[in-house]
Amino acid sequence: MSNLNQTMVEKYRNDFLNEVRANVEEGDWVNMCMQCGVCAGSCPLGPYWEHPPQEIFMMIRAGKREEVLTSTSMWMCTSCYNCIARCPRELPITHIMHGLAHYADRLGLAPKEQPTRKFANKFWDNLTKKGRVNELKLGLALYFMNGFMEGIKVAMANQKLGLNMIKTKRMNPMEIIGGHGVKDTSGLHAILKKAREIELAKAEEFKG
Amino acid sequence: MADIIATNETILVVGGGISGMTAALEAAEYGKQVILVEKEAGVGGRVSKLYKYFPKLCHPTCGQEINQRRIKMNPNVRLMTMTEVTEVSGEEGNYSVTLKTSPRYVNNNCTACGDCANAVEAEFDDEMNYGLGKRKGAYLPSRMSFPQQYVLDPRIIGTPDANAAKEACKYDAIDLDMQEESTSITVGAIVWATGWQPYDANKIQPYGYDRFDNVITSVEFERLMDPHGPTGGKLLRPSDGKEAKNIAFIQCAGSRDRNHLKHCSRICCMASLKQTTYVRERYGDDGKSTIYYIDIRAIDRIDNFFQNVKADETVTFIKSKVANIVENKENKNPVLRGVNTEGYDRYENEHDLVVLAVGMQPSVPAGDFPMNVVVNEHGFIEEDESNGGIFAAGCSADALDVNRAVQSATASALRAIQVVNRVAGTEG
Amino acid sequence: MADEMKIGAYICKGCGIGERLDTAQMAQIATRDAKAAIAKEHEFLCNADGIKMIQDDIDNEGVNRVAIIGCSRRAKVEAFNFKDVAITRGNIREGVIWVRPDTDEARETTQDMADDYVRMAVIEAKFCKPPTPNEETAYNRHVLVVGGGVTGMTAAVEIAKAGYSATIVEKTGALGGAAAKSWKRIPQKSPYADPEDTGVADLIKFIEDSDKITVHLNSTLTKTSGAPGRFSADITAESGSTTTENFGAIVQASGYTEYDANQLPELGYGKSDNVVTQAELDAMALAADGGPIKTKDGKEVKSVAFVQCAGQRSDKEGHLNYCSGHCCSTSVKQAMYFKDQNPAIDTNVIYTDLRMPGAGGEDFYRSGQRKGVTFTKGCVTEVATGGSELEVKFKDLILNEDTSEKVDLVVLATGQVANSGLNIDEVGQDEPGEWKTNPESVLNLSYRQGKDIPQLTMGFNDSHFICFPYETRRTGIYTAGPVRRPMDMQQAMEDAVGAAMKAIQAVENAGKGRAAHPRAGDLSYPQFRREGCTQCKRCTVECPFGAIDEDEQRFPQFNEARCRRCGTCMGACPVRVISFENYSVDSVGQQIKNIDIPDEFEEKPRILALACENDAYPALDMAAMNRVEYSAFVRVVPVRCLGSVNLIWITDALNSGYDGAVLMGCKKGENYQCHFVKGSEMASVRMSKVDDTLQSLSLEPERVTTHEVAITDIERAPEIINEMAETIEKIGLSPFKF
Amino acid sequence: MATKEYSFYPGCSSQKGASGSNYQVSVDTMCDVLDIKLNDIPDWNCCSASIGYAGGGELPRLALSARNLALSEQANPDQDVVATCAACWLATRETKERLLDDDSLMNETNEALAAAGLKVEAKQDVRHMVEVLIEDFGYDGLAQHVKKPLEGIKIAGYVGCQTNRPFGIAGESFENPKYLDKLVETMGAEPVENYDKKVSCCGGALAFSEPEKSQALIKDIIESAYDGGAEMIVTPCPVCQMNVEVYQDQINAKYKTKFEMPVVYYSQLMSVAYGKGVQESGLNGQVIRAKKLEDIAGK
Repeated sequence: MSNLNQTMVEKYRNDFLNEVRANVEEGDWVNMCMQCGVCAGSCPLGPYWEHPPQEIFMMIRAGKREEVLTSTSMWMCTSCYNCIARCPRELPITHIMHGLAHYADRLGLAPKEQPTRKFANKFWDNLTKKGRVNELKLGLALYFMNGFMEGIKVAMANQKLGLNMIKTKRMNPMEIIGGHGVKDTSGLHAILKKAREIELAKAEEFKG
Repeated sequence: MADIIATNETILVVGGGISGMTAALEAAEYGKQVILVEKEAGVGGRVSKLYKYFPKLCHPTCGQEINQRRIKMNPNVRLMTMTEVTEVSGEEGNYSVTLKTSPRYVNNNCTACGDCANAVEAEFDDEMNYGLGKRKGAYLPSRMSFPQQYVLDPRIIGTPDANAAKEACKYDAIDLDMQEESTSITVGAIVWATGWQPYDANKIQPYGYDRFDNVITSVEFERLMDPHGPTGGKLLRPSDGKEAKNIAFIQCAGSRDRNHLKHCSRICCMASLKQTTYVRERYGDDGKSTIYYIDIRAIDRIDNFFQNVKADETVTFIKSKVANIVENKENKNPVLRGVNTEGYDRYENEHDLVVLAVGMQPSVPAGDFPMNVVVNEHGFIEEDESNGGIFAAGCSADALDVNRAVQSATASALRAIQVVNRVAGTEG
Repeated sequence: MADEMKIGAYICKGCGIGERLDTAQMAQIATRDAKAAIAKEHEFLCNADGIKMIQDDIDNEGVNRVAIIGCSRRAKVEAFNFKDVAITRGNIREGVIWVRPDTDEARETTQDMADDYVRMAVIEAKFCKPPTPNEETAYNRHVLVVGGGVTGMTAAVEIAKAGYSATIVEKTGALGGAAAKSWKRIPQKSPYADPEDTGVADLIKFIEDSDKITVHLNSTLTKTSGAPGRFSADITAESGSTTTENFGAIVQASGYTEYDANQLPELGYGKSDNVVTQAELDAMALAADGGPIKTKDGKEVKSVAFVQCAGQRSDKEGHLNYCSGHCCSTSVKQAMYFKDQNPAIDTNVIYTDLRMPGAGGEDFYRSGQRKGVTFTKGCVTEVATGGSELEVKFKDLILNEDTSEKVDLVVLATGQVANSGLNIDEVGQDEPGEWKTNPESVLNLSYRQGKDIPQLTMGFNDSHFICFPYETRRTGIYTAGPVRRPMDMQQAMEDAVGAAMKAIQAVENAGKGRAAHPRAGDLSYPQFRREGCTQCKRCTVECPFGAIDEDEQRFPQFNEARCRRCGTCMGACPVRVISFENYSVDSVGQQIKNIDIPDEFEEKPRILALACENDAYPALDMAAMNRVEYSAFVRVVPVRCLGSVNLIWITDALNSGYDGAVLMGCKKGENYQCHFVKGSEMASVRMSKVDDTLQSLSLEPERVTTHEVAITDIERAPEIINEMAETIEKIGLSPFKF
Repeated sequence: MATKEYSFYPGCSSQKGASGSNYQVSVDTMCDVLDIKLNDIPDWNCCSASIGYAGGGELPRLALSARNLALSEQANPDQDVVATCAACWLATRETKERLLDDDSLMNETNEALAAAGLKVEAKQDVRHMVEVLIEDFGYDGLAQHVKKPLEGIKIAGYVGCQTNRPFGIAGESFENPKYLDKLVETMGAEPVENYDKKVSCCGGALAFSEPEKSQALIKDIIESAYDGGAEMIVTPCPVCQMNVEVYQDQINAKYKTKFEMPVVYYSQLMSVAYGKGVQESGLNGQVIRAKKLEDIAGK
């Protein structure tokens, strides 16, 4: 069990609802759900959800910490905002799912091999490095995220796609060296660092 | 309208639905002078378009007959139809009110013989049937209409139809020169009973009321059962006129939803439960009803109505707010998609017909009241000292079922009486 | 007005009547056959000129009975509205020309029909006196309010505000009832976010300051007698001292008793002090006075579970089979007691359907969630009281699993049981002269039919009518609050205002001798020939409103102010000694007898149709508007209620050569629609006896049928008539033609 | 002096040699015709789309967009911020609204920005290019410039998710927005009526991480376009464009379909209708060539 996870378990004992409210983006909203299930029915990847959003909210109230945080469900979110648009109670479900995923990942509970978990991390690393996404590197990183041999396979499978993109000048092999980025990278990194600190401090102070 | 006698001991009741009629009659039968104004051509309001009431499954027209007789027999009630309140000034015990009366183009000579209707060609959507059927340009709004007097649709004025109607009338009852009239009266207290309207189902986009023929509203469904309705009492679906036997009822269609009406409209659960009995009434065991709900709100002792419907094996309950509806292009059947949240079951159910249990929206938009009253965020009039001698009755006060609306109306009659009794100095 | 009767018959030729019928002949019939003093035709009777013609005859010719022969009695009522004269209507528009084809073959039978309706209208006029209020009217502006809870107090306050006086009789030692034992109430004002002050103090203050309201604490009613305008009540204090006061009307706000949770051992009640009812929780909160709520053993509550529908909405023996309406909102209110005091307290509401309707309800629900109250859709199976904490075992219906929750306190949402006194269908009344007060009774009415108000269902004294929630079977006595139907405080308070309205209205009606709903304003009242009475008691027993008592010699005692003018007593009386001035055995019987019965060779049968004036008759009118045809052989007579139909009418009809009779009344049974409650029920019982009459006349039983007809039966009502015509065609004409 | 100027947030995919570079080409052409001047936000950064969440917490992600807003306020005050990428627009507008809606969030964000000497007020409107076209020019205004009406082409307007929800464009409904259809008509082509996959999701970023699941969604989107008789699909979103266009051979391979459905941007339709050539309209950037458009552009 990761140290952070350990601390959190001790801090909130079995009050998972409050743990979520304190540490998860828009977590305060969880309790507003009235179990209508319109989110579950509206999700394009609905059938792949082990636990649909409204059920996750119920599980949080029921204190099913382990089951929620180790679930692959939140990682199914495509950010299509269908659930948000239809939710009769105004819950920012998309954000809550992102928040839960993020928190689970922080605690090291998120399923290691969950592809979107990996990709989302790669994406963040990629964009924060220089401030802008380097699609080529991202693409390659994606191919190789499951190891070198696996990567080659995926790369081969996607070879035609890649060539197409290059042919149509929508992918630039030269991106591998340098590529786009912001000028003030240090400033950007300072901002992100500070933001992170503030966020953690706030979670510390939470008082139900 | 010169002959209206009203003083600050008179009570004005706005709205001739069951709440307004009740408030007016209770006050009048107590002995007060009452002016009852109704913006439509006759009294009866929303309930006169219902087939049956829950939980007794009796017919609203029955009570309407009694109330209409009470009005006919009571000299204290002065009924003004096609009339709206445009302005209210003054204070408790002394209001001056401006009324606008639209031309009916038919006077009291009318004997309701119907010759004018026969003479007129033009047809329009029948409001009585929520536009599901047609009616003539000269018409008696319904068989129960009171006053029992025909109306000319303003759209035929200036057309040959208007003259045809006039010529057809042997009793000089048609007056094409009638103009809108404005009247000013003084009253001591006002009972506001303008009631509700069904929430606009077009706004509930995921359910495609505007796109799919076989998605209708609960109020329209009532008309299908009515022997005077557009289908003569048969449950025929719009797309192909075939009998609809497998019917879905979607609860909270526009209620309990921040995208629409935030409040619970109270009546919809009971209305849908009642409507499943219609399906049984028509098809017996061959019918199938499915209710998609969040909470079934069959309050107090009428919960046993819910228990009885639950015991009916042709009725299924699914705890789910339906996510969206698509149309099966082959047979025009609506296909409902969603998740049953009692144990996470994903469904994709095809039905012959979908009935949206649409919510209750106050008839008067919050900003449009001609007087100062406290209105809550849902558009209902709050009970408040600062309302002075103005009292809400029925669904102007809250989303109420008929029984509670009449209760509320009876109470508002007393509040109005208290005011005018103070004015008259007869409070002891 | 003139004592000598003078009938004017006025025949309208409008609406096609003139073209279809020989009105001159009808005028002749009116004078020659039916003995009208004056008979006039008019092109357009309901217009100003026609009305003037009639009014002139009333003013100048001394006409005091007016027979209008034209459209239905339901049409043009405002126009044909003449003061101080009796008015009857002969329906030859909706009743004749609109239901008959305009053909040569049909002309003769259609004319016969119209001629008879002329005879009937004029004869009816002959037997209708313009009603005058009876002399024994009493006016008393003092209202008795039974019960000093929020409902009763509100009723008294509103009555006082209207300028009347009220006396509250409260059996306990204090005003306020359940509300006074509560910390806060469910919010009644926008934004419906937080519990509100109960408002009890304000009500009590108003009552104490008011010179119009008197209060009797620790007191009960030991005898209540009389009628609207002249009720007399014995108010007896614990000490035994009794004062007798007179009242014009009564509001019964006897409230509810909380369901006995001892019947719920499976939920731990009685086994642990930490399993309490909602009422007990409110008492704890009241004691805590805004501070932390503590369990009996003084421990601060850190977690609490609310179990909804405890012993409610269940068919189990001893449980309540209804929903008490307020409990969901009450639990949210009580959960807020904890959350507002300390957000860290865990509060969970376990429900199956969360029922917080209307604008306020949903707002309050959301507010609860915002404050951190959690809601679990689940069924509680058991509350285990063994351990240090309570364990609530339930099935989570969303997560679909059996689970449990450990809490410090469990609150059971038990329901409301109406304090409606005796069920008079089970507990009969003492015989006259043997009066005994029954401590179980709320009102201790001296009424022959029993000591309390008839119960509708589930022990509640509610009205049976959706359109008329204050319809009461004991005129001038109105129930309000949870005794009428389970409800929360806001509804109870509004209900009290409504009941107060009806009470002062009853006071005014009684003072003027006017009937109450549904024949509001009717001045007629049952008149009774004592010397003819056989003391059979039928009128006393059958009166749907318990208006009739018995005197020491067992003669019926009519209490006009309690009477609703349905005529059930008139229909019940085997010796026909009960009648109204404007509606009597004769006013109908003579119409039946005085139509023209063609001899058997003419092949013109006659069918008598007695139709309830509120449903069947309008249905026939509307059928006519749709131009639905029916047999020309029928003669339709509207009746106030099928309950008023006296068997003699049928026997006379058959004796005088009618070939058949149909009775059309309202739906009976559990969901009865008869607005006089038992009218159609009574009629069908009586008609079951008509077979004997038929046998004695050796007539076929098919000749008399009784039907339930709803106002919407626009196709069916005419069918019923036509079916009878066919039946007669099959079995042949009656032999009794003279 | 241009008729209209906006503070422009191009976004990563629009960059040279990036997946949406052809979008940018056509946008420039279109703006040129409409005399719109786009002033790039200097040194803008990625918005983290809606997939950065695993690594980036709430505030860091908000800070990213806040930085762009701050820079925009410095460089192009009193100009509306305009984005062409749905994700960019959504992330930026969401940030604006959440900052304005929550003071503490606003303070925390500024505290973070201060680390780079920046400050945000989030006062500027944040708009999608399509909003600009519809609201500031109007369909009639856009029609005026049409030189070569796209006659005889039937086009399915695929709105997708993020230009539609949660904000949406021109007050249209979430379930059946009509603005693309109207644009198609305005350019002289024929829209597919009630295209029922109009607003369904293409899988977004999950097209990379969950190709099977996403491609199933994409298949339906293309299939129902064919059912509606469409010859090409038009979209306002680079993610939609790429996902729906570039995986068609993989889908064909997997589902034995024969898809070859061109997927273009509204700006490409407009450039062509405005008489511009294949290059200027970025049509050479199509993996599946939009021949019908090229023909018109070639004329």
